[in-house]
Amino acid sequence: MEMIPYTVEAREDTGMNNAKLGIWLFLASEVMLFGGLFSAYVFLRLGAPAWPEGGSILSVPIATFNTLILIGSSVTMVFSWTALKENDFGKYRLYLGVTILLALLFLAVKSFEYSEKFSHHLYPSSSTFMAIYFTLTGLHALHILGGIIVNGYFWGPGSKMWTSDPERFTNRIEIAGLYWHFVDLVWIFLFPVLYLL
Amino acid sequence: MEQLLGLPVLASAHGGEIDRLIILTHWLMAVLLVGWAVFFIYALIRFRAGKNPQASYIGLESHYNTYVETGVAVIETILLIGFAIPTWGMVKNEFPEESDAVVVRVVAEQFAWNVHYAGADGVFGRTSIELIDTEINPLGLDSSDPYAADDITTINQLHLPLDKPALIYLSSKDVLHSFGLPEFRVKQDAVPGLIIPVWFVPTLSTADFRKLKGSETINYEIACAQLCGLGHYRMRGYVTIDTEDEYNTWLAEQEPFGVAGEDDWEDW
Amino acid sequence: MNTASGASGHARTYLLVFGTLAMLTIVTVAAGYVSFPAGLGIAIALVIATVKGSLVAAYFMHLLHEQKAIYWLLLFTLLLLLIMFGLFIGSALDQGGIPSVS
Amino acid sequence: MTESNNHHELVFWRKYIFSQDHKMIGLQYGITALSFMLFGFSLMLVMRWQLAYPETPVPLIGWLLGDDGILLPEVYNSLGAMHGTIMVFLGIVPLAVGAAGNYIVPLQIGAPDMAFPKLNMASYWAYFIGGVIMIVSFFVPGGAANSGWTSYPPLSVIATTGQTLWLFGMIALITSSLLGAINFIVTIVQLRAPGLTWMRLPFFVWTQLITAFLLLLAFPPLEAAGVLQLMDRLAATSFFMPSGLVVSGQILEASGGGSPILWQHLFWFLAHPEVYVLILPAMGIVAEVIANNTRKPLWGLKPMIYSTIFLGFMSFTVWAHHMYMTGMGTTISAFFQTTTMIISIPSVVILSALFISLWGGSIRFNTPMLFALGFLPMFGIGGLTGLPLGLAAADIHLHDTYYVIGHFHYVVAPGTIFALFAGIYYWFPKVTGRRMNETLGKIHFWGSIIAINGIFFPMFIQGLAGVSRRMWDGGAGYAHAQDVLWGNEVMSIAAGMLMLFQIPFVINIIRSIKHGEKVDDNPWQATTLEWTTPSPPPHGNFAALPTVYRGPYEYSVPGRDKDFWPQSDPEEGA
Ligand code: HEA
Ligand code: HEA
Ligand code: CUA
Ligand SMILES: [Cu+2]
Repeated sequence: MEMIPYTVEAREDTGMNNAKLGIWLFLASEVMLFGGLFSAYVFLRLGAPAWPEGGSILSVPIATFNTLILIGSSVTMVFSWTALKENDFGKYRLYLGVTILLALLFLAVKSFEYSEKFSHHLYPSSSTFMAIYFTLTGLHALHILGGIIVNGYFWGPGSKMWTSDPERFTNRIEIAGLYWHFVDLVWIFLFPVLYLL
Repeated sequence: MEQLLGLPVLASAHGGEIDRLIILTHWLMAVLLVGWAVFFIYALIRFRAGKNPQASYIGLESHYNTYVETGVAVIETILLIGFAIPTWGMVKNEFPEESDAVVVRVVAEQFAWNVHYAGADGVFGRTSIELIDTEINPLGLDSSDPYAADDITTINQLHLPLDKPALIYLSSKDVLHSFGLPEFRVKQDAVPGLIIPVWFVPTLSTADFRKLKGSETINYEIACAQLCGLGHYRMRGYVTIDTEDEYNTWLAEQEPFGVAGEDDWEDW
Repeated sequence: MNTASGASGHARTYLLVFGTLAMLTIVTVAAGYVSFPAGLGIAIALVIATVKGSLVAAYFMHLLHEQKAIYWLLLFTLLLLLIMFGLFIGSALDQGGIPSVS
Repeated sequence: MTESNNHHELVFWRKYIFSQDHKMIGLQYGITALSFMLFGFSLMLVMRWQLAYPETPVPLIGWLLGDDGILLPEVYNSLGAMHGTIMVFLGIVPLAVGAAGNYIVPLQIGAPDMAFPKLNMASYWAYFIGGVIMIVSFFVPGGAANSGWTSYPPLSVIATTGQTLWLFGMIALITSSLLGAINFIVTIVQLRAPGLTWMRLPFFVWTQLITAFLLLLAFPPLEAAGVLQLMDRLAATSFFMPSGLVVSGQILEASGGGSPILWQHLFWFLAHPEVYVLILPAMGIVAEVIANNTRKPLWGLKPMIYSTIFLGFMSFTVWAHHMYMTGMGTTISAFFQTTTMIISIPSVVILSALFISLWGGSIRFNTPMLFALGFLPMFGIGGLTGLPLGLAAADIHLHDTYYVIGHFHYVVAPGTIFALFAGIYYWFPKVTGRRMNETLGKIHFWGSIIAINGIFFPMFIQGLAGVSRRMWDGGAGYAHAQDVLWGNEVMSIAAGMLMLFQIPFVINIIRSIKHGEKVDDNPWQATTLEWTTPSPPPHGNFAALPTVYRGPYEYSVPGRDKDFWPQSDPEEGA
């Protein structure tokens, strides 16, 4: 069945395997997605007569904490991949497990933040700023959720491939990692833009 | 070419430039189209398999196409820099002084054009969305504002004097509309949330327009050119161009604010 | 490029990057409390974010050792992003008309 | 690779429904897309009836419209919006990319399948779901979306439920396109057969590659816009809603502060590249057919390729030429006018190359060739009428009139659709092993080209006279439209004729599947790789991976006895 070339090994003239190119293409489209939203944000802000300072409405300490969590999860994600490179499956599972837990923690903090806002009667419909805040962070949270599902699959049922095709499995974790780091990267921009400016 | 294109009667000062641009561009298009068509048909006949059983590996060996392509680029540049950009600049930038012009507000709504004249004092009365009443006060004029008392509002009736710049402040109450005046070569979207200035100089009175068209009843029209809902097709206003005297007479006949103006809602 | 032996050597790099990212996060937040002139504050925050983003991309995503094709892809995407960004801003500034409601 | 066909029979639903074979997926795309095109066309026929005979009951399906069988203005708007949406997103793009691209690209580059077969399947099903959502939207209260295919707010935000479904449908379609685009790029970059260098790629593959990039990078901003509009509709945000709106005398409850123009920017950032998505694969098909039927290499293949790349890039920089009338200032409008003029040049280069390719050929006038030749002047007319629209000052008179409708229908209907017809007639023998009937094909061609010009040419006349588009009564109420009102009936009759002339086509397809003339693997004596494998190709496409030795269009090479030289023929040159 497996007759498509370059699923694992790199093609000589391009130096890549298929999945590597695929994920970067996907990330490029994600850049345009978030880029479009950022452009929309700037467009609206330029046209607005007044704009609140993020920190005056949102909680900077909570978001700082969340930033650190997400950065940390990126580190554990690379470590899970290097563990596979070192043929240490146990360590891989540990690190990926931690990554998933950190991601869940991030979402928990986020939902606490949301309910905080709701309890103060701040909804997406309250102002353009709140609308942008909820939309951008909500979309980002969806991406986190997607990452949790993918990583959860590779932690659990998907990890069977380690015994049958370790090289391909390692590739998959690298790809999942690229996605995860990208989600981290988006947050790195969201944080100052929403909370600090 | 001008006859061929069948543009509407021209009734504004700047419209000539727009027409010239349209005509020039169509000349370019016609020349290209005919040129290529002749080549095309000739090639199809001459090189049909029945007549030319052995194709040539090389094909055409000349660079005429490079000249054609360069020519197209050059002509496009000329059209762009010589005509299109300056005309746009004039229409969009060189507004007349308010003192030299007739200043009118036009507020679009589903599906009518509200026209607002400042009246004798030359100052528009204050408006507020809280005061809007579709029946008696579609613009939400504030009767407590002294400037509002002599304001004149009409629905779907825009009167302007001949040969004098008209400066129109265009806005919309609800959705996008487009203020299209085919004979005056004017079109501008009415964007809710923005007040956009539009100007032109009418050069052909309604009376002369009627003579030209051979009809006693025909009118200049405001055609809404942006989809704005189910009544888009009938969002029609009328423009009347009078001599300055006639225009002033008309203005004087209008009931100032407080009494509804000339009403031309389409039948529902 | 990343052999099994090389990977463990990278562990220190990764930790170092993590440390830098954490530190820069603190710096941005701290800078937020200092009252810079409006433009400068925005610039500082965005520059730091860009540095952090580049670190993530360069080390965690291994962009430092990636294929040329990926570089071209990303450069092209960033160029488009810039075009979009620039023209949105340009259009917002060059928009005729004035806001009708203040 | 020798045992590439593992012959265990796949169960029905794995083979025909949830197939991962690019050929089956291509066919699924093709059948679905053709059905949607037929549907989109039918919507338009209903509208054209109303335009020609305002307020007379619509024949045959009048009972569906309730009341007295008259098409009401709100329904007219729904049908218009859905005609545009269906034709663009559910008809042409899936047919040109999903079907033609999916089926042909792996074959032309000598690959066993697309790079990610599962993704390919997912892409089809996302498209299918999007289509189902769009169809379902006709049955919700208030009917389908009715704010134009452009869905400009605030109208679209205050519109009926159909608009919400439209947005969900679009998000599914965007997902489908993104998955497809990734797959195409990876396939073309990674799975090219040995020896198939970039300059040896058939032009069709090039156009698919550039198209995939356009989809990949232009669609996400529309997805962003779709999410924002959903928020405006469902969470009462005001991204596109300015403060102080009064709708039907009632103050609209919204926080305000948004901008309707923002939507237009995000929408056209996609929708302009999208129009090149509609045309590039068509140009690719036409190039293949012309090279084959002139029996000579394409003239200027390299400039064509560079032009295509340049066109792809430039298409991201011209979008606001759809927005001149929104109150744009001189600086920005000058920028967009300039880029718009620049982008017309590569089109001229590509078209010129195709015209000149005829010179010195030995031209065979079979049905695919007729459609390909028909494409050339039709696209020419459509493209040229883009020029006055691109000059902002001229656009003042022409914007949102039937001139615009005429412009883009010339490029998409007798343009793209004709190219797709050419592709169907050309590759049908590859898919089925049988050729379509030539007589029926010629009736189809001559009937269609005459009828279609009868529809779209009068639009220019109406547009120049200033008749607005999207009008329920076709302008009957306007004085300035009276002189050109005759056009409405002419266009509608021509549209009806166009529909009649599709009957030979449908009969031809259905009949030829079983009863068409049996042909060998390379009936057109073509050079590209898809013709070196059996018809239809087996699972895995090639018995052995082909190696490529030369460019794609080596026809009539001097000194050889056959007038075509397949790309994978290892024989040394004379
Ligand atoms: C496939 C689709 C397609 C293509 C290829 C194009 C191509 C072009 N389009 Fe078009 N356009 C649309 C689809 C397309 N368009 C659609 C759908 C809309 C309306 C959307 C809506 O509002 O609903 C639109 C609207 C539109 C507008 C907005 C009009 C308005 O709303 O006021 C503008 C303005 O600049 C424009 C310009 C152009 C230009 C300059 C090109 C150029 O790229 C064209 C370049 C081509 C040539 C210059 C032809 C070259 C050929 C020859 C020289 C050979 C001639 C030979 C013979 C005739 C034998 N288009
Ligand atoms: C790709 C895009 C595309 C295509 C191909 C078409 C094709 C056609 N369009 Fe459309 N049209 C649009 C995109 C398209 N349109 C858009 C975007 C709008 C603007 C909407 C808006 O205002 O928001 C529009 C608007 C529009 C209007 C203006 C309405 C208005 O402003 O009020 C009109 C009017 O006549 C029209 C007519 C037609 C006609 C007669 C065809 C014909 O050419 C159709 C020809 C179709 C075929 C020839 C189909 C052949 C296929 C088969 C027969 C299938 C066989 C089936 C099997 C084998 C299973 N269209
Ligand atoms: Cu108002 Cu259309
Ligand atoms: Cu365009």
